Amino acid sequence: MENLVNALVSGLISGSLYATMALGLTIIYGVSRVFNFGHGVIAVIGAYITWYLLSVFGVPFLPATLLSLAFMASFGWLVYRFTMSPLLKKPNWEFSTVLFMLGAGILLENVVLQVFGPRVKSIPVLVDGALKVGFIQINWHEVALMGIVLVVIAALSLFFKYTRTGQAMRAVAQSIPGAQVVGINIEQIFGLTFALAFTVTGFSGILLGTKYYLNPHVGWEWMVKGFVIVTFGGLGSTSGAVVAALVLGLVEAVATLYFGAIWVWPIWFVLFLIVLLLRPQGILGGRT
Amino acid sequence: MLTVRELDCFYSDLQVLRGVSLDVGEGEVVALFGPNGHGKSTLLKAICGLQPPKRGSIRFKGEEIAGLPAHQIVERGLAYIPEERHLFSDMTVLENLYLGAYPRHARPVLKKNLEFVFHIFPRLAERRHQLCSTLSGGEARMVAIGRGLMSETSLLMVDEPSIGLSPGMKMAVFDAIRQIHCERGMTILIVEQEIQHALEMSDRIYLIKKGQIAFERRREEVQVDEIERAYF
Amino acid sequence: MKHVNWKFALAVLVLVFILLYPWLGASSYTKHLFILFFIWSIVAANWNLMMGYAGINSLGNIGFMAIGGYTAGILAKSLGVPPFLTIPIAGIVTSAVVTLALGLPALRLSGIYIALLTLIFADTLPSLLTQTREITGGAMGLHEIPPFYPGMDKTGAYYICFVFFLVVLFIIYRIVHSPTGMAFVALRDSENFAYCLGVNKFRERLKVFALSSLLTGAAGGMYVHALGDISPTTLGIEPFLLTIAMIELGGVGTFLGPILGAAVIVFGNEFLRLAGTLRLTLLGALICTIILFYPGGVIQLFHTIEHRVERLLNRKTPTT
Amino acid sequence: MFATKGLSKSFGRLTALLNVSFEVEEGEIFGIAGPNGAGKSTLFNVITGIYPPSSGRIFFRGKDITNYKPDQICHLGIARTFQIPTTFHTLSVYDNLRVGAIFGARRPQSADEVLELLGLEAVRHRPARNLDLYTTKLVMLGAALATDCKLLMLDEPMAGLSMAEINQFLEIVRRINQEKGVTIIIIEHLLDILISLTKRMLILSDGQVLYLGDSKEVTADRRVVEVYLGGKGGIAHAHR
Repeated sequence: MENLVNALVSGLISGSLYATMALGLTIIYGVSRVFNFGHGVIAVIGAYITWYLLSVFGVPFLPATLLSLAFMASFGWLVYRFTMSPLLKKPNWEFSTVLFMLGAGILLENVVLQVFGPRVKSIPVLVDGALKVGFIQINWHEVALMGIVLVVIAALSLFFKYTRTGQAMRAVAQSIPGAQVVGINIEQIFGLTFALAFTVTGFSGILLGTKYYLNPHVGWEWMVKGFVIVTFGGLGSTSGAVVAALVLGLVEAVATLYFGAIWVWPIWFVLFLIVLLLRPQGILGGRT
Repeated sequence: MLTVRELDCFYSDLQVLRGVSLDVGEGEVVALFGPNGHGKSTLLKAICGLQPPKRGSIRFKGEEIAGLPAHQIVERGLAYIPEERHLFSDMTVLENLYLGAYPRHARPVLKKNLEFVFHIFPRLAERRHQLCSTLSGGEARMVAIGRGLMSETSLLMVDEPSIGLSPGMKMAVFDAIRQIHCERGMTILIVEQEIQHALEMSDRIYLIKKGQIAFERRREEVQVDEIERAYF
Repeated sequence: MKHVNWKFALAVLVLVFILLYPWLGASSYTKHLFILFFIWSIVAANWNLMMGYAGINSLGNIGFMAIGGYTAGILAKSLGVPPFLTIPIAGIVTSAVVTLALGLPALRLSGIYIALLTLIFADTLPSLLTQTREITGGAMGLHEIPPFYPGMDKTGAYYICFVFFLVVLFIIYRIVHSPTGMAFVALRDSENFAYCLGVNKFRERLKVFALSSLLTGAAGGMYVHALGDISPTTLGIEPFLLTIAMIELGGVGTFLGPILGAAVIVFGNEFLRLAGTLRLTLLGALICTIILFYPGGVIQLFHTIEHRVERLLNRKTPTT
Repeated sequence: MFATKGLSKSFGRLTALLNVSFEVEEGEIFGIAGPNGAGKSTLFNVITGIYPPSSGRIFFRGKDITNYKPDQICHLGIARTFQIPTTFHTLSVYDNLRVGAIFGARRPQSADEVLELLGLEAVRHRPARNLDLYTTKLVMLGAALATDCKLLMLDEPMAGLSMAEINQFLEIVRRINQEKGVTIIIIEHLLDILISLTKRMLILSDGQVLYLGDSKEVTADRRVVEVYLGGKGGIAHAHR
């Protein structure tokens, strides 16, 4: 019982981190229909830049994070402008963007490896100490992480609902000709979408970097989890991704507890298969 | 206000428009007739930048706009209301109308335009918080027209506004278009199958057949046989 | 007609060269490279058959190869099954497992989902391998797998792989030029029209999926008998990337493309060793550059050169 | 030989077809007309299995073929063409026909027969992408015909053709009907062409049957004229 409750709590925490991981994927897919196979490395880059600023220049956490996110935003825009934009105009863009981002992911992963070396890094935790409620023990750091994740999700949904750019992104996601007719600059919105998604992804990398160890290759594992989550939640659905991430975080924690960590991947795969066969539009994605 | 000269337009390899020339003067209502599949919609799409023409010139308020991206054309004050509507179906009526005012010049007058839209379509005011995917065909058509009006436009191009609507709804839509013209003095270019209605409200008509302008007439000079012959 | 003949002549010349190469002062090392080339070009050609012709966006073909390799390795090592049996069995087992577990579900899905599913499938294999350490050797892999025949040298392996290479290429050539191949072109040009003319996309794709995984599994079997070992690193990112690079570099959806790509990558990768740890960076950059700037690959480059030469010749003929 | 009973199709809240029933006799040429958006192409797509119907049934030679897939329907002997000229543009003309012959008819030689029937021998090896509109339409027709179909469904085959080409095409349609005994359902916009080609026709409006009966009497039907030329009795009516 004690173990189970603790596992559930830690599942909830990793689930909320996975949620931010999945958000970047689903934002890009929802608006531009590009499936970013270089997603994991983007998160890793965000985390590494923050780590570098923190530990080499001694920049405090907040400015380091902001600097890193500013870099991610411009990086996302550049990636769209100079690679995705031309590829999307060609036939067979659906798979060529997949292969391109895959190649770019490996390229960037190895650039990270060259620059920062293979040694494991970690971003220091935000707050020390732990919270004890009966037999349940949670680190204050993890409580802080959950809080930050909640704020990010709330901020994003407010952005999509109330800002002009956010509304334009939703409009483009729902109907490109409709968006053109009301005078939305599709290219600009696509570019901003990539910038936003890279920023969110970089941020999720920073958060993951404070909980797990960081190495240049860890992004692939994060990314595949992100894939399963967005498929579960329905491609392009933000709320679906959040719910799916929490569910999968819990499943992972329970599976690790009872079967051992080695079975986590096969279980993810089987779940993924079941969802794809029963509801290719995802458990929560209502529309196709 | 709008001058189209020698426009050639292709749908992949198929030539849809062949040297089309057309004028719309300030404050005019011009109707475009012709059998289906003969290039009416393509012409409107070419003008508003959704289907860039291959050759020819399109001048709007004296500026060349052929080949410009659609959003720049909208920013110059030209709105297109597509036959397919292309609404944002997971958004409310109000959100759709707000997005209509996306161009910068439209935002200061958003309130005024919204009032006007609700004035001509009181039904939309009642349903402002309803999702567009749950609207009836007629209501969705109203949203499409309303969204076009929100962009603070000086030329409105309407593509088959009455298509697929019940007779009562058709009347409502035509009344609204008439109102838009009378109360706002809007210049209108309309494509319509309901010839009788469109004829009544327009100053001039063009008839397109096989991608070419077959003839142009003032309303007084329209020969009904001529139109009939083109259709049958 | 003339240019068809010189192309044919060139192909024959290359094949004769490969046939005689072991006697033309080949070192054990270069023979080893050729063996790698034979096997990888088969993997690449089959992948291309799925991806380029049948439009199945699979990212799991390295996994198919590993299944074949492990099957053959385990059969030969633990049960002493002779290689001429392990290789076909490897192919059949791979095809059966992969088609049932992956093909049947994946082929009902569209576009991106196939890529996702196959990638995750291949990603799951290493953890399964570590889980079944007793028979698969876990992270260490299988070693000292018996060769094709006792006392086999590099020349023997060379010729066996060469024959296998020719046979598989012949099979692929026949498929591409069969009604099934035509069906895929038709589906690519207009899916609905093909469907209404009686083409069953699912069935045609399943055929290719089963056959292509069979040949890839068999290539895995060839690999373990020719090289003697296999480990989860075969499933790693590097072989995956190398094979994608072969297909993209050579030319997706062309018959000769992946073979040319395999040649460039297998022999070129040896030069890349000089680059040390930068190798994967360069490979990633190579793939990106090709997709972005030269999506037709080397084959297209050849075609452009050929057209230029022809035009040059045609222009000169009347004047002289 | 072919019938639909109460066929309906809706996409979400949009009703594209409502309770459409009609029958086609063996050996007949049957016409379908109606204004844009009336549901003609949707009707074809439902019949050939591209969309499943929301309700209603489809019968072909006494067999209920509702919910059959397009390839199964083709194998039963129903072939179709598309409104947008569609060919396999990277294949040669002959290979276009072979797709129909091999997969539809499972009889490769039918491609040669169609090649001869439509007089396409001269362009046999040409890639389909480099053809003029008329020949493209012939190739599309040929591929459908090569499936050894008993029922051929043509979706606005004459759109975009010149008058001379239309006459040529009509001649071919009549020959297919008479010489090969193929039953034909044809969607056409120009009513005079349909009247001259068919005995009976169906007029759709807003997804519903507006007129079903003798082609010669169609222009006498007030509602048809109204639908074609707009409300209030239509200008034609007002004029007379």
